[in-house]
Amino acid sequence: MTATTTAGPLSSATHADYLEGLEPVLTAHDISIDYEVDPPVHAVRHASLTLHRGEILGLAGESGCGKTTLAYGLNRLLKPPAILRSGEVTFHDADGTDVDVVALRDDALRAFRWDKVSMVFQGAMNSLNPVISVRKQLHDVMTTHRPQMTRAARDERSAELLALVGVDPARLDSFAHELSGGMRQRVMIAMALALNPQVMIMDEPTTALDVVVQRGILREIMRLREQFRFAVVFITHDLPMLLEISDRIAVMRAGEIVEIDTAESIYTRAQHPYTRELLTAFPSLTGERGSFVRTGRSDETGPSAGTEKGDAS
Amino acid sequence: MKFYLRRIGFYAVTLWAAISLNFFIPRLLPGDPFTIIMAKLQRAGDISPQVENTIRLMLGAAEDKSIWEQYADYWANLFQGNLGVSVTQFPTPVTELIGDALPWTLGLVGTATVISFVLGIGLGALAGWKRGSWVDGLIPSTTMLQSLPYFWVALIFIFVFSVTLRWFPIIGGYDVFGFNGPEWTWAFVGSVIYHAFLPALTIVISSVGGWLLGMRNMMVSTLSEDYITTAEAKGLRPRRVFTTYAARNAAMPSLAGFGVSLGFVVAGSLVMEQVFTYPGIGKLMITAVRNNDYALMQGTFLVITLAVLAALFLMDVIYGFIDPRTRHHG
Amino acid sequence: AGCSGGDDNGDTGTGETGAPAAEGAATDRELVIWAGSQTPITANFNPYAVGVLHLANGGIYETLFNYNKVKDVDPTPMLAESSEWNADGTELTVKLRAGVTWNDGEAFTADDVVYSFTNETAKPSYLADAKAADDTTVVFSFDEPAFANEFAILGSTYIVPQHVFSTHEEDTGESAEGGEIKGLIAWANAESPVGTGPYLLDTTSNAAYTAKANPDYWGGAPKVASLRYVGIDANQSAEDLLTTGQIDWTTMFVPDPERITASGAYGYVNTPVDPTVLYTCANADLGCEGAQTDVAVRQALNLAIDRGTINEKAFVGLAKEISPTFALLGRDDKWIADGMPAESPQTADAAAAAKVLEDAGYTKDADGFYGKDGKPVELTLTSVDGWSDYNNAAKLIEEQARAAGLKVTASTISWNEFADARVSGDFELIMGGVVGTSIADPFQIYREWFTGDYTQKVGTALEPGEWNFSRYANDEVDAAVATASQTNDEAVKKEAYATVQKHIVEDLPYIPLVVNASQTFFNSTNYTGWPTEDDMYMFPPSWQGPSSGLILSKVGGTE
Amino acid sequence: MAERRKRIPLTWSGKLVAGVVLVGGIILFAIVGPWVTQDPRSSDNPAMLPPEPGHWLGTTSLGYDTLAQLAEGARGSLLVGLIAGFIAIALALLIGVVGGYLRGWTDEFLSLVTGIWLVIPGLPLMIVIASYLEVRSLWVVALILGITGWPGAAVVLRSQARSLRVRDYVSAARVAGERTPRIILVEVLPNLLPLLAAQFLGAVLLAILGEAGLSYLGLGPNGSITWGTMLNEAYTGGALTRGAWWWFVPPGVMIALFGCGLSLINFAIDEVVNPKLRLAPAATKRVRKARRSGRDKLGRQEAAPAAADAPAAPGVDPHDDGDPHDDGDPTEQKEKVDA
Amino acid sequence: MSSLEVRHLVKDFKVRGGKLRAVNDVSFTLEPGRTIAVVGESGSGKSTVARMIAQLETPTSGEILLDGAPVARRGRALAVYRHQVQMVFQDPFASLNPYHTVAHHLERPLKIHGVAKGDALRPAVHGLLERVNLTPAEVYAAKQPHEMSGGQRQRVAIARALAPGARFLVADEPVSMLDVSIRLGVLNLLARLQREENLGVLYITHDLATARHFSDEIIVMYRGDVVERGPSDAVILDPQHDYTKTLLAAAPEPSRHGRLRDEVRAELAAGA
Ligand SMILES: Nc1ncnc2c1ncn2[C@@H]1O[C@H](COP(=O)(O)OP(=O)(O)OP(=O)(O)O)[C@@H](O)[C@H]1O
Ligand SMILES: Nc1ncnc2c1ncn2[C@@H]1O[C@H](COP(=O)(O)OP(=O)(O)OP(=O)(O)O)[C@@H](O)[C@H]1O
Ligand SMILES: [Mg+2]
Ligand SMILES: [Mg+2]
Repeated sequence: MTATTTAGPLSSATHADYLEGLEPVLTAHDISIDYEVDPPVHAVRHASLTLHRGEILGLAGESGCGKTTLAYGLNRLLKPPAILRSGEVTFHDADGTDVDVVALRDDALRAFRWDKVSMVFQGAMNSLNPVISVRKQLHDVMTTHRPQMTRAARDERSAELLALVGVDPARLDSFAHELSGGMRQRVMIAMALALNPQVMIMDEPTTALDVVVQRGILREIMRLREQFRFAVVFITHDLPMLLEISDRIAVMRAGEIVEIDTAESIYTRAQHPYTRELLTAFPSLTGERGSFVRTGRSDETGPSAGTEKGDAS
Repeated sequence: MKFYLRRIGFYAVTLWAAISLNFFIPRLLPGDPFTIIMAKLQRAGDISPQVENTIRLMLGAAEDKSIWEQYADYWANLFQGNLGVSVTQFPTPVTELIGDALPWTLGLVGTATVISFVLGIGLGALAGWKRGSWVDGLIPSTTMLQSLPYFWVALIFIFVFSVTLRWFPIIGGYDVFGFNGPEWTWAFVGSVIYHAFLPALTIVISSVGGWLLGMRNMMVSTLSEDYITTAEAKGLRPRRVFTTYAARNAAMPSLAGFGVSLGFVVAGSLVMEQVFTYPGIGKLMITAVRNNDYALMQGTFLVITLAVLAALFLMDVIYGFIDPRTRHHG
Repeated sequence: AGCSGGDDNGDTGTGETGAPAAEGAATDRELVIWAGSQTPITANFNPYAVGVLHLANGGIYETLFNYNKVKDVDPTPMLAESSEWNADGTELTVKLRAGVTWNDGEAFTADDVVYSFTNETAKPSYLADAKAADDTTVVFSFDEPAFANEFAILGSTYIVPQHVFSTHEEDTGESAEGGEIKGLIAWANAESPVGTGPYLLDTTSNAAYTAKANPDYWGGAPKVASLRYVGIDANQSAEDLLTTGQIDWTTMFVPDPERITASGAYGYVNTPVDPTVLYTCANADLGCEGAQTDVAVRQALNLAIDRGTINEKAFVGLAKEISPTFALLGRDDKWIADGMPAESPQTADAAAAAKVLEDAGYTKDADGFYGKDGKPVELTLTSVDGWSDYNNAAKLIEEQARAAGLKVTASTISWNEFADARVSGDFELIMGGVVGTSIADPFQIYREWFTGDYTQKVGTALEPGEWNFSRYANDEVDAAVATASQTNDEAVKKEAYATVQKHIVEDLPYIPLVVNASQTFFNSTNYTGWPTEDDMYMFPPSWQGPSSGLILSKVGGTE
Repeated sequence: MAERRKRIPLTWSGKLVAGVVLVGGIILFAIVGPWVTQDPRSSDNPAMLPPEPGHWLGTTSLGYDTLAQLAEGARGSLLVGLIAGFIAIALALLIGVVGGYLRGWTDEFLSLVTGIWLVIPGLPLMIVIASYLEVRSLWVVALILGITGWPGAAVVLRSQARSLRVRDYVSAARVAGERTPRIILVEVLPNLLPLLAAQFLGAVLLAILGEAGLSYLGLGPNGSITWGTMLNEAYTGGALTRGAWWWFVPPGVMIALFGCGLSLINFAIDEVVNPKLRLAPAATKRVRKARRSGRDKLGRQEAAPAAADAPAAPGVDPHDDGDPHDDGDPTEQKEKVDA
Repeated sequence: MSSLEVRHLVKDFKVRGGKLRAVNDVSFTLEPGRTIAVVGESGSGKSTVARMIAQLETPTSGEILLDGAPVARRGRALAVYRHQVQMVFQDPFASLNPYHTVAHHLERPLKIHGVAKGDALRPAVHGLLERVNLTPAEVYAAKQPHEMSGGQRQRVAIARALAPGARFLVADEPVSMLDVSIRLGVLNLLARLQREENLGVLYITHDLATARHFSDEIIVMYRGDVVERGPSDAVILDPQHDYTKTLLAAAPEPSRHGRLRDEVRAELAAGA
């Protein structure tokens, strides 16, 4: 199965090569999501993509282009005023069955969540409940999805998970406010790993952190991915970072996926002008200055329309 | 620790301020208690010179002490647990009167406030959870309840339920026609509950709206927090999300406000106790005010302030338990 | 002069009646009484104490005689059988009832009576001496003629057991300011008070207290086995309890008594005795200020008032017409001098009022209000907050005065200010009450409310017992009152009263309005023996001592 | 960040309309009423008339026209409420905003005072003060209510001022060289307006209720007619037991209606300050509508009944307004609700 | 000589349980026409330095000298200082008062510093707007902040800083809150102004790449200390201090795509 469907995004030949022999784990087809506000916002338009077992798929794009919305759509987390106009999401379970995610209801949906697809949120810093301990929050996941686990087993697993992400298991009884931002992020990742999901969606999990900490966490994610072979959808607007960690990158703009390709192709021969514009926004640290400053060449007016939303993230 | 020290400092200063206010207000304002009491007695009819003399003695002719000396004496007396003697209830010490009245107020107002709080928080949480639903649509109408004058509601209740329908008693904290004072029997307890019903209902009706609205709004805000989305993404059961994740966080500010609100409720119940002839602090205070019984007035005011402070303190402690963030504030 | 009714020889009691005998059947049904107590009730049955509870006055402690405030009749002998003045009024001999015992079993003796008048707390200043002539005779002696104090001695002094009270003379208590008070008044007498009355204290609590019949009562055991006095804080609550039949005897204002009596369960009597007036600070010589110091203004106001409407609206038609002489119409008619108007006008006469003013040199200004020398008449009429009948009357007077061209502004004030104002004389007009006399003679009012001895300069507080709030001072009135006080001769007194009445009716230091209602409701279904319109054997209010004791001893069940 | 949303105008939601109609109607009644009714102090009517043409709300025991009294009482009560509200808000502003903005010792001291004043129970204090005062005009009562009514608002304003203080635009104004008073007045205050309005309305309501309570105890303003004094007179005149509901009920209902109106307006203000309160329910309704019209794929398949509103399906159902970007500063909201 | 000099700046904050030294002995000199970048991880004290220079925070010790003279903390002298030294804040959404128009934001400093008043105000405001490329100026002058995009708002903020005629600009992470696609525009604007108007700019950022390209000199801060400083290329291309090296290593570099993945794989392979 290929990622490119419909009139879809640009991609290169290397991309097609790359896809050879990969086994899909999550297929989304023709997803359109609207926000029922006045006037309606078409946040995601006919987006299709396929995620393969064990791969890291980067999702890039400027603020407000619909990345988070798409991710929520994949995991059926849309809330009012969002509505799913169209689209199919299929999860290809490791045991060979296919799950129609859009058709899932109540208990089935809850059972699916986190067990198959887990998520680390954009505001991961605030994703922990401030009034109950880390241990309780980890246990919550296990008591819900693995009711047969004993308390001791849960404790053991919790400690193991924290150790896995490099947090001292002694921190199990801490509350969110007692942990640093990086630690909270790691706890969230540990929680996402708790049930050994096959897919992990990470929505800007590191934007609020400083580069050094961010680096550490990225490393952790990469390492865990190698260990557990889950697939990752990694969302960020930081293209350079995506380039470093992803196998493939999808670039979104105004709700559409405009280009999807391997990281290398995106860097070396991006086809869509928007992708190229995004790349120039990040001048190379060690390389040339590009269109940047002090050269006299000024595109300072920038995209004049701008976007209303300057996102804090 | 510093947090608690600060709080304790706050309590100490507040207490000092309340007590001092208590001392100075009667002294700074005009009016000679002797004349006033005489006038009152005279209204009732013949008054003998003996009685007159008695009153003079009773009030303790204002000795020629400076106000600061009096202030010092006042504190000394306070520390001995001596709040003076009531003039209207002569010669009962104020402490005794308060001691008799306090359990009634605490019982009634306490229970009613807790009921109102729990009800308000519960319904508010539900309304916030199912927002846009009919429960939520009900919210604006509850503000109507909040705007009703307590005593007006109470009087109408009495008229309707006690006088016209005769379902409930008209006065008292228990059946004053059947019991010769409090006793420890089931019948008595039953009577107390029966008599507390309407007053409690009044309090609940007039105060539940505030909790409800506050909780509902907090709930709406809380539900957009990331940890709620996370909880849902984790596949937790809605009940769990509702209780442990949403409601519990949303209730925090209400809890913090609970102590202060308790103060308002105590105050509101002053009038209510008067209407129901309920043997509590509020009525005692009004009796004191009506009769210019300064010692009693000061005593009740002090107790009400203390009660509010105690409630606040309790809330501080409870809050510390419920909200880990304050606990570790150091 | 004696204060008793029309008995020339000064013998106020004959001894052959008196012993109250309960009518009706014995009953176990508890009689529930509201006598005005508010909660919390503090047990205090010491008649010398300020907070003494109603049961004590009459129910437990008794006086020598019981005077009927509403009728001109001989007082009912209680612990005394008869009394007699000497000719010049300096000696009063009282014959005591024999065979009376205190409820602790001790015998009641003349020494108890002497003690009740001579103990430090009780001793009146006018009494020179009291002695037990024998076991059943006590002789009171005075330095001056003391006819005027007869009621105080015989009718309002409670007789207490010396053997109990003398042991409490050293009791100490604490005063409100933290000081110490000492003596009988510091004692609450809350444990089985020892008295001679028809009832024994049973239980006390904050909300109510109960009493049971004294089986050894000298007048025979009361028929009602037990009483319950409840504390109620609001009139409204009491009315509600009455409506729902939970109180058996109470005296309180109820605007529509028919509603309660309609079912026939309750009997009802209205016994107006206390005048309601406008106090005017009348005497500029003593420092009063304001237009009301001019007698013409007072007269005009008096004429402008529509008493009928006031009674109808503010007093719900329950008050009675007042006599400008302050004699209680019906009871004191014989004291009203010839030529005096029996009652104050019931309708307004604006024209007459205008004439009075214009004769006195007042003129109307553009707004229609009278003034003199460019100074408009502007009077503030205050009444105590919460006394709704008074507040309402004041509002009506404001309106009525306006119609007569007088600018009167009604405003309410607190108790404090009311008490301070009238005692210090710092007021213009106050809506207030005059305490009606307990016997059929207006003397006490004349002396205490109208004479110069009973007032002070404005700014100086009146002493307790001085009631002349209006600062009225008239030598002729003073002299006439002095004359009346020295005699027991009705003719002499009447002449003296005529002088007094002439002046007060003209000068109007108190502008009379109505005689205020006093409504008593009683359960006539389960009890008999209450004072009724037909048999007003005693002043009926439940809160009045000692008369309430007498009533209690007379009430019985209907079964 | 919250201010990005603050510019959203008050949308004329049903609540706001209802509130404005109620409050406006009552204010209009207070203004116009006394002109068209008879003299509220004229006893020239039969007493205790039940409602009838000419006396639409009957008469009192003195023969006053109840409707006229109600109109005059509206003036009195509203006046007390407004004056007390102004005093309370002025004090709250002074103490809260100055404290919150200046910080340091000033703030410590002012917030201590606020804390104390908050704890010392208001009504008892009012009762004590009122009972000592000999002459209580309308203004005095309003003053008492004002000086006991400010601390709640002060707490809210203070925390808001504190959070505004560290806003960059305040720093920017300082860098630009603005003086402190001007910063407070021009930069900080306008941002407090919605909150201020809400607090003011709350204070007005509190004062009107407080006045009624005081009046009931006989400690209300003397010489003026307010809803409170009407209630007091009706009560002492035994209106209820005498069946004169037309005398006792209307003042209470007026208070409740006015309070209700104020609360409804406050709702709308709350929704401006915290847009989630408005957006969230609206969003739910919109989606419900979209589902009915079949635009939502999830909804279409979920045609099955009950599930639509039940919170039982959090994924489908609505616990969020969905726009994580536009959260107001959460601490700010908490602070508000705290108070 | 015209310069803004910072000498041995130290700032302690009182925090629970003691003091926190946010800035420890920072010195540098900013000259017109030059840009100094301050980089360092979150919490290293960059903003505190900026705020001290803008006189929003009082240094615990150390001095700030303008043209060789110590800076007064209040009164006229402070006004003179503010005339010369202005600041641009990180968040353009927060640094404009939502209740005032763009014109208000620009008029105030013009008035306060006596640059223009009365009839001259309007043209002055328009001039400023044109300088930051917000044309047509009349349209923008009348706008409310919420009617503009982040980049436009940041331009207004810059115009405001220029209004008094400042010669030195402290820019605290002026673009980190902006969308990736408009960041460059704002930075380029700053660069042009600096060049054309001979501004001295203190550019605070955690983005090493822009620091390098935008500034002449880089100061690296770590926990309040200056750990390394030097000409920008030197610092970036030849870092001396360990912390600078860590920082550089952590910064994502598009050209090194796939590097992290390979590193991790290698590590794991080695570990296994
Ligand atoms: N609750 C909502 N109501 C209305 N519009 C919304 C809502 N949530 C998001 N949007 C709009 O949908 C579009 C996509 O939003 P989304 O959050 O998916 O963007 P994003 O790519 O994740 O942006 P960012 O990088 O800032 O996180 C935006 O234009 C946004 O304004
Ligand atoms: N007002 C303050 N009170 C207490 N501590 C403060 C205060 N302001 C800053 N700090 C502390 O001082 C240190 C330096 O803060 P500063 O804001 O200067 O860092 P920064 O380098 O600008 O960080 P960032 O990159 O996150 O903006 C931090 O540890 C911070 O917590
Ligand atoms: Mg997003
Ligand atoms: Mg910073």
